[in-house]
Amino acid sequence: MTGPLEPVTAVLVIPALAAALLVALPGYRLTAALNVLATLLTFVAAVSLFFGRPRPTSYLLVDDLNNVFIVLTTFVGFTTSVFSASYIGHELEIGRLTPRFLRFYHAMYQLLMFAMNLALVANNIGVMWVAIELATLTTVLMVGIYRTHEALEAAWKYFILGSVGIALALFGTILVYMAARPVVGEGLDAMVWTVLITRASAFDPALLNVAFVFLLLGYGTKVGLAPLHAWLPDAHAEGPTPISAVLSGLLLNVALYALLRFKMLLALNPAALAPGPLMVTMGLISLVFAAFMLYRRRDIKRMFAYSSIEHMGIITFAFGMGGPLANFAGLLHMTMHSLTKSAIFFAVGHIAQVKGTQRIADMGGLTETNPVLGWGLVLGVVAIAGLPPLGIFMSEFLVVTSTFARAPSLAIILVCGILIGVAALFLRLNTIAFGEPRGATAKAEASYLPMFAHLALVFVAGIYMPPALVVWFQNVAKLLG
Amino acid sequence: MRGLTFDIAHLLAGTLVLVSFLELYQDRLYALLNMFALHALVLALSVAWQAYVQNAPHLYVTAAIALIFKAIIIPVALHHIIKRLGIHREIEKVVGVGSAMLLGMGLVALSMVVMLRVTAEADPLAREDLAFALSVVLLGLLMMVTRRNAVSQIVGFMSLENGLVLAATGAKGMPLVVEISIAFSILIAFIVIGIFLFRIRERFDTVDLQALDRFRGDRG
Amino acid sequence: MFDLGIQGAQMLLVLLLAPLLTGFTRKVKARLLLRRGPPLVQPYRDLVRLMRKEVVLAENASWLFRVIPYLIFAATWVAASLVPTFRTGLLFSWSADLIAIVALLGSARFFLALAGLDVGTSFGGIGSSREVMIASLAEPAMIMIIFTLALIAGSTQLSTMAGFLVSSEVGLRVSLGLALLALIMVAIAENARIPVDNPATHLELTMVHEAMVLEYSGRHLALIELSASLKLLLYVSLIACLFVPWGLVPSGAGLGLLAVGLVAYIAKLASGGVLLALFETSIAKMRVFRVPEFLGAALMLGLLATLLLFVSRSL
Amino acid sequence: MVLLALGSVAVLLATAALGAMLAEAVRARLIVYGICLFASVALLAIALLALLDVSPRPSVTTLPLGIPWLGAHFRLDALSAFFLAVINLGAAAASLFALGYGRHEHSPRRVLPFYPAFLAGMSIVVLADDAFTFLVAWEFMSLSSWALVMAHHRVVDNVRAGYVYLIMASFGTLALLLTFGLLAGPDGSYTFGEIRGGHPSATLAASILILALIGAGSKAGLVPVHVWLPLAHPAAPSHVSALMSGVMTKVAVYGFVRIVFDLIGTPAWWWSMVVLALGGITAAMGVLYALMQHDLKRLLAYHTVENIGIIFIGLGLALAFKAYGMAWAAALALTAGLLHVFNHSVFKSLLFFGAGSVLTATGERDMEHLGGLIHRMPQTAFVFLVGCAAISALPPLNGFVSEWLTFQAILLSPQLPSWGLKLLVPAVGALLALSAALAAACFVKAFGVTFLGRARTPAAERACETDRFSLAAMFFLAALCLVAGILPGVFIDALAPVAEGLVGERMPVQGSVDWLSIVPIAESRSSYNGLLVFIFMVLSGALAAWAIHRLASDKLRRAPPWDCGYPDTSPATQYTASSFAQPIRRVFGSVVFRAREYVEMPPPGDGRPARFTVQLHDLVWDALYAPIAGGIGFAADRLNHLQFLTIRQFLSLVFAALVLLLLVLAIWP
Repeated sequence: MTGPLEPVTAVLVIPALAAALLVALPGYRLTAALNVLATLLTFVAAVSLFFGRPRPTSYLLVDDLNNVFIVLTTFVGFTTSVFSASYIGHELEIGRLTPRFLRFYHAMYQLLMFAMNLALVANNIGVMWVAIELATLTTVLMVGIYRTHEALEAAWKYFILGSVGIALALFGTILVYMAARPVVGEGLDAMVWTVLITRASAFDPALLNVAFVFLLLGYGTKVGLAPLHAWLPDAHAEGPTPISAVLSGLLLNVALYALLRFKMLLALNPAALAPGPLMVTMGLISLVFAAFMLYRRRDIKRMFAYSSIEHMGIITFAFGMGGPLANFAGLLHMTMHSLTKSAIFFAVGHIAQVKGTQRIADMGGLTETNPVLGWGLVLGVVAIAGLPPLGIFMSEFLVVTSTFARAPSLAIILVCGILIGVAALFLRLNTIAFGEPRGATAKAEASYLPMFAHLALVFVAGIYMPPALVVWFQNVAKLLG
Repeated sequence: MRGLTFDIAHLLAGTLVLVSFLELYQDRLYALLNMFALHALVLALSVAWQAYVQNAPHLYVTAAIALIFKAIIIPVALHHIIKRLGIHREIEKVVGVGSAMLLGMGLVALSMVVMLRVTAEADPLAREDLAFALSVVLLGLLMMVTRRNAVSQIVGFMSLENGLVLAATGAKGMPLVVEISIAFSILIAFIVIGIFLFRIRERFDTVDLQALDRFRGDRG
Repeated sequence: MFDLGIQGAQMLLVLLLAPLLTGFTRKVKARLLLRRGPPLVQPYRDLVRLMRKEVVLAENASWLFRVIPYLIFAATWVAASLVPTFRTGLLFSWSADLIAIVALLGSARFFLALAGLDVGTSFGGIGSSREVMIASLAEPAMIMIIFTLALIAGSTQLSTMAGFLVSSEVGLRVSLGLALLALIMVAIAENARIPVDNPATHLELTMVHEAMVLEYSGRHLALIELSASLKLLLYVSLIACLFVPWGLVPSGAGLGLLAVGLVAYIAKLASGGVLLALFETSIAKMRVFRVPEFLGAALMLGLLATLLLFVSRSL
Repeated sequence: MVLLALGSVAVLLATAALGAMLAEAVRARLIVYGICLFASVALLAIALLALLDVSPRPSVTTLPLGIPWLGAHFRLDALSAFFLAVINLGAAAASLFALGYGRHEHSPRRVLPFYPAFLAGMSIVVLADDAFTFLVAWEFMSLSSWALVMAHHRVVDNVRAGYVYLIMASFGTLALLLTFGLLAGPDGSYTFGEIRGGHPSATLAASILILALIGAGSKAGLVPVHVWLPLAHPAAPSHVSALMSGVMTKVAVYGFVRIVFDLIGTPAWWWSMVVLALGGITAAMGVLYALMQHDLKRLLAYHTVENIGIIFIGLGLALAFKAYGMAWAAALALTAGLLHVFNHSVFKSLLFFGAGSVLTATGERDMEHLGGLIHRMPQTAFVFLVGCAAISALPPLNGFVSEWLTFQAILLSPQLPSWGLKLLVPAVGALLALSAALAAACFVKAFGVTFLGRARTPAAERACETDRFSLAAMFFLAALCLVAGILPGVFIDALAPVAEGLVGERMPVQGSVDWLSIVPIAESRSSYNGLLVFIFMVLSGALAAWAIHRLASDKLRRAPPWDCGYPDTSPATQYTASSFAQPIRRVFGSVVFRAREYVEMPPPGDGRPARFTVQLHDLVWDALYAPIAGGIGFAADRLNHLQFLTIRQFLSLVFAALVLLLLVLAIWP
């Protein structure tokens, strides 16, 4: 039933094949085009999952929940590959990258896609763990691709912290298996998601608790929750911008997805501790912490990396609160954040290329010198700051209002955090986009299409959401409980 | 028979914890490496024992990996590196041996408390193993954060990972154990190569000597 | 029709009596200083002479400068003609209550201050800036006084208030006393009398009102002088009709009564003039920056009076 | 009805897109502002029809936008109709003005796209009938106006102004977000209809009031959350400043009225204490700030703060009366407040237009560099004078009417039983009177220093009259000031349905009163007839003029000024704005602003000039905002060390987190 033409397997097979191919092929134009093509095909396959969903096997599963993630991942992966084509071209010209590394880069890109898709469609918690580890390793390699001291060091930091995270996550996974074994019986079934979810109520609560603690810390490291976030800013700042976009836009989501799965597991077991409060706490900590960290940033990419931490905090908070409204808001916020943040990184990438630096101090008056880039960035920041009529406002509206009625104090902390973050972002935006032009003013040869495509989607979502999508999201929200 | 298997497994797991403490106690790199070799050896034994008890032959592969890769290759490689970098001096610790030991005790106690809350009907063998595995993991982590020296931090990481393998093998009939242990061995190989490549003497965070403290994120 | 006549008569009466009051006050002051002083009709003579003279206009004076005297005169006259003098229930009294009357005077001052700035001389500036400073304290004080009276009489309508105060049920009240005191202080400040200002001086650094009108001459000056004395008259008759309302004829009274009312009114004016003169001769002019304290006291008195009423209302 | 309104709003939005496209085109200005003019006139007509409509039931509609399962609800009742009228009156005038003024705009593509969006945003706010739509429109309005403030972003101050503005705006929006969170309740019933249905508990309602005060107040410019206003309003192009000051603040007032009078339900008596106190303080502080300014547009902006204070005094009284069930008195107070809303929007727009004309004619906003403009720009000077007289509450113009009504409302307050109010209201009345008087002083200064006297700089020397469009807009508003002043009855009657809807009572019908005078309570109690006063003044003035010119001399001779015998030819000897304000600064400033004057007088024989410096402190900023900013900076610095840890230390963080969580598990019951 899982032939290579089956969409589920296609989502995995296409990137894998592309990776193999791209390692072999020389030539920048060709490989870039192939890269785009592969991601496009993957996206199409993912979309087709709407229509024909395969019955879950012991390894693969497609349900409402991960379908959201898959479509989002493949879409952003596609647009990012388009952006990366023009971006990497420029990198080649200025000689920051050599063709050899470029080949490697494209292969790794596809491998990352494969790993993330695998992690999403995996019906087996072990496979999921392996996939996430794979994704981490590929990104580690790509972060270090510039071979500068800073890049290598960032990659190294990412690698070490990531490995510890992986180890903790594995321990959690093992514990889940042990909790499941007495109920489900030995062997594969005790790791198959669809089986676990049906029997969760009978599991040993104490084991589940310990398991969740380890999973929260293990995958939380990938999500970038404070205080486990340390790798994130440097990895974003030092890697190639497309990778920063993918990291912020996708990898964090994938890790969060894993976390959500296990949260559902715990939620089904009445005797186990409620996962909500833990996630709420970590979410708030990340939000407030990141908001303050934004102020002293001098590197534009690192700043937006911290903003990603902030938003991951909000999303985790929303899912932690639970309930139909908050869960819906969390999903919406995650989608919007992926689109917006990657759009911002597209803009930032070109800006950094125009200015020849990532130091905020060396940028200024972009709306004068490069109006399209400048206004694109302004729009992006307005969106990420949660100002209407863009999509993030809706999710923040739902989060705050639904929370304030239930836990006022939390809502007030949340609001303060958001406000502090907004203040910091605009403080920097003012110097980057407005005022007297500063720094080099080259013409950017860039493809603005991906950026504006994302922003347009965010804009539309903020005003009008197609009912089908809404119903779908609401189902997922119910699923998450 | 049942009692015996339980006792042996328990003994081996306990030994593993003990060896972790010994590692924590060492303050010379060579001695530390030897201790780690012992650690890996004990792990291999206990895995083999589990393989025998659960008569799951694939676990022997894991045992073999533990024996060959961790107990022999890695220590040798690290010896090599230490010679190369000429750092067979004292290990600079963050906290003294005594306090490290106390912390370790606390951690073991903690893992016991946490694990013994597990309801009794889960079979005792696995439960004890789990408790020990958890303590080994925690001790490994403790080692990573209390040592300033790259090599000893790796050793810490590896013993953490030994704890994982212990747990995985203790979980009866758990699939993918072999794959996981292989994956981890690759991971460790990466780290070791990385250290060798970047000539990290003192800490993880600097890529070479003159880069020490130069770049740390967002300065300047 | 009769009411209309009365209203017209009142308008003419105030216009005619105003200079006389000014002259009378000067005369009494002179007498108190053992001088003979100018004849009573002197103000009329001055006005006529000024009217006849040609206007000498500063080169850079604007059109506004030439319009302002008429504005001031109009505002003051309208205000004055709405204050009951010898008979309550004037025909048009309902077209502007006490607040509106004060506001009318306020607009007169507004334009006068602008006139002071128009030519762009330093003295004009001094005058206007001090004038607005004084006004910014005098007007709130006045409003507070109005509050007091309005709360007692239950109306801001002058005729009604006078009608109420003449009736016996008022009795003696602390607030009334405070209000009277405050009103007198405000009146002194508003009419640029000693100790706030000296209408007779041209000593540069002490003058306020005179400094503003320094550039005026001829008919313009005449109008302004006339409005000034109208204002004085207005305040005296205001105090008269609110605090010594006896002899004030209610509406619909016969001619005989009207005559009595008229006599009573003139008597009140005269006594007001005498008191004013006495006060001015017996006190020295204060420094400009003591004025705020003087008026601040008035404001406080007014506020106190109002508060007392608010509180007593609930007892 | 409401659909028509939404249609014209849609036209505005389309115009925004249009403006973005052809911003660089030559005729773009005429097209964009022309369409805006027509659209806002249409909206004005719709609003007036809805306001005068006899049938009480409002027209509603729902669009499938916004929150999916909720949709976007829109409603056009009396209240929103009134504010829609106010908004679009200002919008129409501004568009007309901009037709001419826009010519001087050097970066049209930073103005043309956002201007129509701004107009649309404001109109949607008053039409919205559910929390989400309301907030979206509210923030959209802030956002577009922020973009307009940033239009001239090369000026450093403007960037700062825009920053402070945006932060305060998001602050206010988040406060409103919490407000609606409380109103909607946990199950998220966001439509105003549902909210009206639910009755929040006393404490809940109280916190709603406080949050609404913060949220709406920060947009309206209540002290102490007014700081953004005097920075942002002057920074924008003048027709936008007019809209922000004259209209956008009114939208904020609308938000407050909608929430507090309509949505919460019956108020508690002490609410009015809070509102009244804030209103009084705002009024007095605002005008004192204004007196200390010498930047014309900033002075006007601070005056907006003052007028907002006056409006809130009216609203506070209405709350008090409503709380004690004196509906007719509440109607009076509310009408006074709303009438002032209308009046202020008219003359503040007029004044900002005047300032804009001066700015374009001389390139100066600083009054110290102006003077004598009445000779070069007589028509502008005339309308500006009308505006000044109106805002100084001088009869027979409209400013006086609303303040008079407010005073009448205050005079009713002794009948309120509560002691707190008994003590507070007279004090507030005194503050109101004080601010009225100070406003007059302030505008003597504004007009006198700018338009009268002698030109202080060559720029002022060379000024010339502004264009016809601008003049048309300004004359229109000036005429409106007069009409609203002499025929207030018409406007009061128009407000009747609003008051009826909010406090369930209305002022007596003024149209029936003979001679068109207004009688708030009873003929015997108080009445005012602007028309008669106006006629009297005209007659008596004309009579005097005629008599004198006819009977006495009308000769006139030009001569150098007299000035006590020693006139100085240098215009520098004139009184400047700051010297004009010096006496008042000495009286009030020394306390309110800790104003200090330093005179440094060199000894005789020393060539150095003597200098005189004045130091003013904005206590609100020093006491409230500086500490917050400092605190955030401190925290940011402290936390920033976490960026520079070693990997081992990061690992220790992870380790600590792990141990902590395990401990939690260990002690978990």
